[in-house]
Amino acid sequence: MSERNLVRPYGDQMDDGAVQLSFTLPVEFGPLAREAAKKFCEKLGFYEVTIATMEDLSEGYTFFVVYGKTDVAVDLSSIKVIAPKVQRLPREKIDELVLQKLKRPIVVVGATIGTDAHTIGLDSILNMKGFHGDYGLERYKAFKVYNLGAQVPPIELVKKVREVGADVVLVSQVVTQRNIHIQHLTELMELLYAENLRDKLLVIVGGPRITHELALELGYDAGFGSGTTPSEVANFIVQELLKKRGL
Amino acid sequence: MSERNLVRPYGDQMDDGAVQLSFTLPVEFGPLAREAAKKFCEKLGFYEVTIATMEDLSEGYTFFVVYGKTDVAVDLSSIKVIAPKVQRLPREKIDELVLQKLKRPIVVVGATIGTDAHTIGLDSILNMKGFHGDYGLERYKAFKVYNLGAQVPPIELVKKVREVGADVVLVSQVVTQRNIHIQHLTELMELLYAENLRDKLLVIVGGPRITHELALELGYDAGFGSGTTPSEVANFIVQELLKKRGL
Amino acid sequence: MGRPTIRLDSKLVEYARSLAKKITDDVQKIIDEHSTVSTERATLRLLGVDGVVGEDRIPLVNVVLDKLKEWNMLDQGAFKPVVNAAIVLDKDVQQICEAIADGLDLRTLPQPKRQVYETFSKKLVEEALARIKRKSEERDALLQQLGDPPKPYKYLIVATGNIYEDVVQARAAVFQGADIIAVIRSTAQSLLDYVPYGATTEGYGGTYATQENFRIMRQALDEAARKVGRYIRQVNYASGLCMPEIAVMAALEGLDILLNDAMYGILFRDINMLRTFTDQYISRLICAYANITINTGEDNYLTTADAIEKAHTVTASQLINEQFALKAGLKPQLMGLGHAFEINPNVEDSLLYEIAHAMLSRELFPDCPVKYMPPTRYMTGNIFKGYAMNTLFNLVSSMTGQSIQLLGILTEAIHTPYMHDRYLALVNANYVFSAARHLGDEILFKPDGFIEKRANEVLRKAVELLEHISDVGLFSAIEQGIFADIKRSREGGKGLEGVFKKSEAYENPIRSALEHELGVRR
Amino acid sequence: MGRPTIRLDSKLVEYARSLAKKITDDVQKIIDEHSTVSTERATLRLLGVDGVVGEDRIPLVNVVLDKLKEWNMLDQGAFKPVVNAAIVLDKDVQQICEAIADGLDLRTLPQPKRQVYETFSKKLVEEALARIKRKSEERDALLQQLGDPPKPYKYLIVATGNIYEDVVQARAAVFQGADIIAVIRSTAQSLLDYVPYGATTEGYGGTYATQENFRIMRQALDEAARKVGRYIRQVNYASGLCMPEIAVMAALEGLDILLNDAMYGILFRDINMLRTFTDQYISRLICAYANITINTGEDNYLTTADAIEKAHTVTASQLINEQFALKAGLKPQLMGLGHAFEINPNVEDSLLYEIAHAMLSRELFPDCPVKYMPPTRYMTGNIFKGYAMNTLFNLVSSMTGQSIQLLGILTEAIHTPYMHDRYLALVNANYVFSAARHLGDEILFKPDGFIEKRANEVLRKAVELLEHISDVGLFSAIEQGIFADIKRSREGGKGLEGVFKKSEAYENPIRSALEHELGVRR
Ligand code: B12
Ligand code: B12
Ligand SMILES: Cc1ncc(COP(=O)(O)O)c(C=O)c1O
Ligand SMILES: Cc1ncc(COP(=O)(O)O)c(C=O)c1O
Repeated sequence: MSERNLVRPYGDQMDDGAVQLSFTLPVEFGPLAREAAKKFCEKLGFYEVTIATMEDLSEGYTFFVVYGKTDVAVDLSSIKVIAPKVQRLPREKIDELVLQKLKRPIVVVGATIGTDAHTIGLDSILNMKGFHGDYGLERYKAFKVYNLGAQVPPIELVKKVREVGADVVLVSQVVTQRNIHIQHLTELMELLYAENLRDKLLVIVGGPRITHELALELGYDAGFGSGTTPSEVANFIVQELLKKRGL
Repeated sequence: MSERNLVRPYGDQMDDGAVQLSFTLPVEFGPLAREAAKKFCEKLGFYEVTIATMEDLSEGYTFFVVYGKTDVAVDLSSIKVIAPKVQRLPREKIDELVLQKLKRPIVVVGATIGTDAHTIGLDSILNMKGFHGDYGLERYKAFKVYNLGAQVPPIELVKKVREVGADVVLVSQVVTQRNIHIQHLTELMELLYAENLRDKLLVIVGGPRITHELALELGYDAGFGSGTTPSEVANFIVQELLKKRGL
Repeated sequence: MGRPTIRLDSKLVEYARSLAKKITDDVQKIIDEHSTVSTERATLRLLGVDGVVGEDRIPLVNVVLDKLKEWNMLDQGAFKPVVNAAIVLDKDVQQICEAIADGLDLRTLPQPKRQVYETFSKKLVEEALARIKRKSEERDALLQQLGDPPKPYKYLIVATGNIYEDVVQARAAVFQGADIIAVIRSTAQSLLDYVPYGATTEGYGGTYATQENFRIMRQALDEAARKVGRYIRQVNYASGLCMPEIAVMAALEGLDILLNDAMYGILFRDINMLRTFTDQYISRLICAYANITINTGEDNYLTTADAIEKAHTVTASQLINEQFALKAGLKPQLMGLGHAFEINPNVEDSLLYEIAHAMLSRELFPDCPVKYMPPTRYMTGNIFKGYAMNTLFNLVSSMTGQSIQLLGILTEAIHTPYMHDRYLALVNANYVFSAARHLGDEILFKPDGFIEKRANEVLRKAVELLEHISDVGLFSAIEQGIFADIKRSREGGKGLEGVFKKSEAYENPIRSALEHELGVRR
Repeated sequence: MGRPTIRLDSKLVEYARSLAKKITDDVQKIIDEHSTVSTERATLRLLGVDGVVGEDRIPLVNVVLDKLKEWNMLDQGAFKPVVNAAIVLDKDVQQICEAIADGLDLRTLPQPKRQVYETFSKKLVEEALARIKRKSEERDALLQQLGDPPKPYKYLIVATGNIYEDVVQARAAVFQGADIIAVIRSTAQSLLDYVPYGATTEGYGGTYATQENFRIMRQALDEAARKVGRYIRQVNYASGLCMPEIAVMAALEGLDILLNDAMYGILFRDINMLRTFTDQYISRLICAYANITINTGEDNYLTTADAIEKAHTVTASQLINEQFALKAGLKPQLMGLGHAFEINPNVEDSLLYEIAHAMLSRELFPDCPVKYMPPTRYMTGNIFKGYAMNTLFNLVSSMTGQSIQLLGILTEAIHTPYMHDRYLALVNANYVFSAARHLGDEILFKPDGFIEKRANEVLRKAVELLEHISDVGLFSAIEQGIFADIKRSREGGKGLEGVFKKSEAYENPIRSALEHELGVRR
């Protein structure tokens, strides 16, 4: 498989391009809806479109499960994986490195900002306990952690950053409906610039729907998504911060 | 809703274009696979692509569940529903009509052809019992039914057609893997032409993955898909046959 | 439909209840000494005060409360000064409040005769209660007329942020088989110390709870209910800074169920405990009188704490919530205590644990319409796996005879439900509830088997916890992080500034009347 | 893991078995009078004959059989003439067969001495049996070494049509948790009166069963098994016109399970009954000797007949198949009788019926590795609904202690499984089997409740049916359409021309040796 560059979805034969879709159309259940669904899939580039089921959601909506095939292929050689680059050092090594080079623990301030009340994700990065058997930042000698919890207004976070002389800001965003996270994250970043704090800091965002790509777009130093382990974050922080501080 | 012409998939806001996809890529589980999946969906025209899950199928394959949004829309006014046109007459009416106009029952020969062994679909159109409380053709005075059953070679079917002087041929095709049904259906149609029988006959195909469109493409008079009821078929036969016979 | 039974140690059950009673007795003493801005605003709302003021659309009741505070008149409650003014100025209460917004200063007014005040208040209170009673009787009549669907009721949420979009989604859900529709609130609302006004179309992760939104949804649901020929219940959320007011609005608009739990606000919204326990009391009085079922939030504990390890915290909290509810005159029939199917699906025999926990809730609270929450925490982006988990969740519910089933949504880990996500939830529940209709009648759990043992073990641990709480007091227990692994301090949290100690002069005839009517006057 | 029990009327069970025995005794008499071309070809294959002839790649054994028929030598069986020739021409059996293909005419050959023939045959037979025994011991050793996965075994099919693609899919399935891999045959193969040869890459709805394909898959599975550290079973399909030959190939290549059921061939493939019952007997002798589990096809009845109304036909057929299996020396441990979860999901309490039927199979055949088929007939294009049905199916299996679980595929109504369809089936089964691991130990079914009553009712109806069949004979019963609502006539169906009455001179020392070894010599 590994030498193949052009890849297509696979059902049961290489390059059959088989894909399953499901969606609702705002069309009354009936033959017209079926055709509309088929046409829609064809416009997406599918052929041999099978409407596996079509069900009446009432109120003029119809639900479809569709199987189709496509010739759309992705060239693997053209793909650049955008992800925070991290070398994986063990905790003891990190602790040693920081105390030796920085001569003091890295000061980390964490918060779930805006109206978001989901703390579990951030907690599992910060708390002693950590995530999936991987210890959180509080367990490292290398970090001094301030966890502000949930629903923290960006302005409060900025205050704390100043107060404790933070090196790193960790924000979590879990609710993404109507892109509210973008709003929150933009607000924070603008404040940090306005307060002239941005440059000194590593500013990192995480959450199940956060990607590194999005984080960079919003001016953050890194983004961590679903399933992130604390040690990944610890490694990233240490390596980037020492670089940033020229150490 | 009914005045809208341009429709897009609907998640929770009109025109949000939300669609769920799932597929497998022949790419080793890992960051590259994730990017490849994302790129693939983007090439299909999706944005805000969320890789909801990505799971290792082993052996160099990765499975994805994805949600994305699309601007692709379908213009309802441009859609022609291709379906057999049928007026819905009750059984008694059909019986009356046929005996009055044709003066004899319509002779129907049915079979599942080729290697296909699925008889239930055809049986539910032909047998007394019928389908979902709708009686089968055998229950009508208007039809004389010969049900040849499954795995009938097209040549055998043609023989029977001649032998009983059939008016209508009903074939069923359920297995569609590697398009074997197309092969079977083409073979039958070619035979019917070769034997000079095509013109006199109504030739109808049915099966869960059969569409009227496909049937017409293959030179059949009609195609009936999933959930067809016997009375739909009865009505179609009678109305078309009387037309064909100029009655 | 029957359900299997298990034997609980009945002495222990009794003891547990006595502990919970003691714990809540202690808290109730503190509650009785306090009132809150929202309690007072709720009182005004019950007197018919409505509307907003100015460009900022600040609710009139908030404006009045702010004034009373400014005038240092709050510690006697809002009822007396406002009603007094109405008497001496010969206006109705609404007009007085509007006048306050326009500048009327109550400090300058004379006092009416006590006798006149009392007669007048009595009338006002009677009118207020009658309004609630009327609405509740109306609902009852419709329920009788349309008929109650079989249990477990299928409960679905809508959460588009736009009430009109919500209506479409809700109606569709009803036609697809939903029995209960809840409109989730916008993410920030529970922290607002006022209730937004009017029909709203812009919320995040939910739609604002406003009286007008309640009305719009009620009308839509009743219409749909008539079409499908079964009564449809409407739910909204009271927990938060405005518990009492939302209870009033719900009573006035004929809602059937309110999420109503101070513990939820404290733990998950960081609301001050004194504030919200005080709010909870009056809001539950209103629910009890309005025949509104409350739903408590113990299920949420298991989103942050482990569902096996901390199962007993759910039980302990249910027992406490039961006592709080009794104190507010709620009958068991109106106590929708919370629990949840939240065990890690990778745990071997997780289904046996879930059954044991579900059975424990049933045996402890046989007459309560317990609210059973679906798996959320361990749902992943694998919507298929999630759908299988929801299938077993539905099965356990049916098998153990649960009452209110929040249907699990296959996209729980991804987004707030799309229209077809909800549809698929109903397809699942409709299938399982029908296929397993009489399963509960036909199976027994092995006596002294895993399920019975586990249920008793959880009960035992709950009792130990209750003993501890009863020793240190509920407030301290919460400070210790006993519930949901979350610690909250007595002095911390939102809304403490809205609590005040009642003075000698404090009066709230509506509260008194409710207590009297409900037979809980202390 | 235990399972709950139900009480069956034990007198009735005994009576049912005696009826089934009588029915099969009658058929066995007819079987014993006949042989078939495939039986004879199988005999030659056991003697080591292999390979194909000419452009058309006709199997050598077919060429030989055709010749014997042409020479009117068939009624004595293939063994004697071919072995005689080997003796007199001093060649091995393979060489003789090749020579026949090249034109050697056996009619012109002299006969060896009887004594010589007997010694020589004895050696050949011993060698043939030893080959099988060796293979089977090899499998046993690997099973011991790698360990047997817990039951229910997770059984998955691959069906790409291309053996090399099948290998990829099968290995992936193993790494995802499959315990058993079946390669579905191409749709037309069971009607072929020969077995295709070599590795094949073009099948429809499945991949041809060839000895080389067996070997390729066996090797791949063993390799994967070693990696995952658990024994992986390989399955193929014998039912059809070549039952005995496929049994030989399976024995030689070390397969673990064979679908092997004359009734399936008759009803669903329209194969002549005399032909296939005769074929079934010898093929089962081979399975018994090779330690291959057979799987019967009663589950299929419920795809055409109603699963509630006709449940008793499954039971009756299982009892008949059990007796046929005993006659061929199969121990209960090798009898994978079929049943299925095929009740219309819209039927209220369908789950209770399914449990009752599953329990009946378990109680009647406690030592048999019953094969439990997933919902297929009522699966629709709603893959989510189907996934929920498969969840309950897995639950019933786990709860009632089934052995071989054919995993339900969510796309059953759409296409042969895609790679991730199979993966999702495993996700479902892995979840349910773990979550409900000890459920069967912890529940009881209400004595005299629905489940017990229903199981006894089905048993009673099965007995009535067996009485009728025993009266009219199995052949007539099939003619009456008693199974699967399908009628087949005694003279109809495919393959009758391949049956012949054995003459006085007929000999088949291999069959005799198998019967002797298995202790079923009559
Ligand atoms: C638990 C939970 C809650 C709890 C939160 C308790 C708490 N103290 O956190 C309660 C019950 C209070 C709650 C409330 C609500 N919730 Co909620 N909730 C969840 C739930 C079930 C699990 C989230 C979770 O804890 N996951 C486990 C953690 C460990 O994973 P994680 O957050 O992804 O974190 C990992 C990574 O993302 C990363 N990470 C996360 N943050 C950070 C930060 C940094 C710096 C780094 C480096 C990494 C990182 O590392 C973590 C470890 O790997 C999800 C559904 C689900 N199964 O995902 C819904 C969900 C998140 N909730 C949702 C919503 C809408 C709400 C509500 C608004 C209404 C409702 N539907 O209940 C309310 C109000 C909340 C608010 N204002 O924010 C939606 C969000 C939809 C969306 N995409 O916008 C979800 C998806 C449910 C749904 N489908 O509707 N919720
Ligand atoms: C029952 C069944 C069988 C039975 C058939 C018994 C019999 N006598 O028919 C048995 C067990 C023998 C069988 C065997 C096989 N089957 Co099969 N089987 C099914 C099953 C479960 C149900 C089909 C059915 O009866 N549906 C009910 C009927 C009423 O619906 P219907 O066929 O759609 O018919 C309706 C309409 O389509 C229409 N219609 C149909 N025919 C006609 C004809 C006319 C003229 C008209 C007007 C209308 C009409 O009207 C009917 C009423 O509305 C399906 C899966 C599923 N749930 O769909 C697989 C399925 C069809 N089988 C399949 C396969 C591959 C096979 C096998 C090759 C291997 C296997 N996987 O088991 C074998 C060999 C069969 C062969 N050579 O053809 C595949 C086909 C895949 C594909 N798309 O190519 C399916 C989809 C299963 C799967 N996912 O693998 N099968
Ligand atoms: C008891 C209770 N109240 C309220 C809520 C919702 O509150 P909010 O609107 O603050 O999200 C929940 C949600 O789970 C709850 O369980
Ligand atoms: C007993 C039995 N044999 C064989 C088969 C498969 O046969 P074929 O290859 O003819 O489809 C089945 C399929 O269901 C079966 O149940």
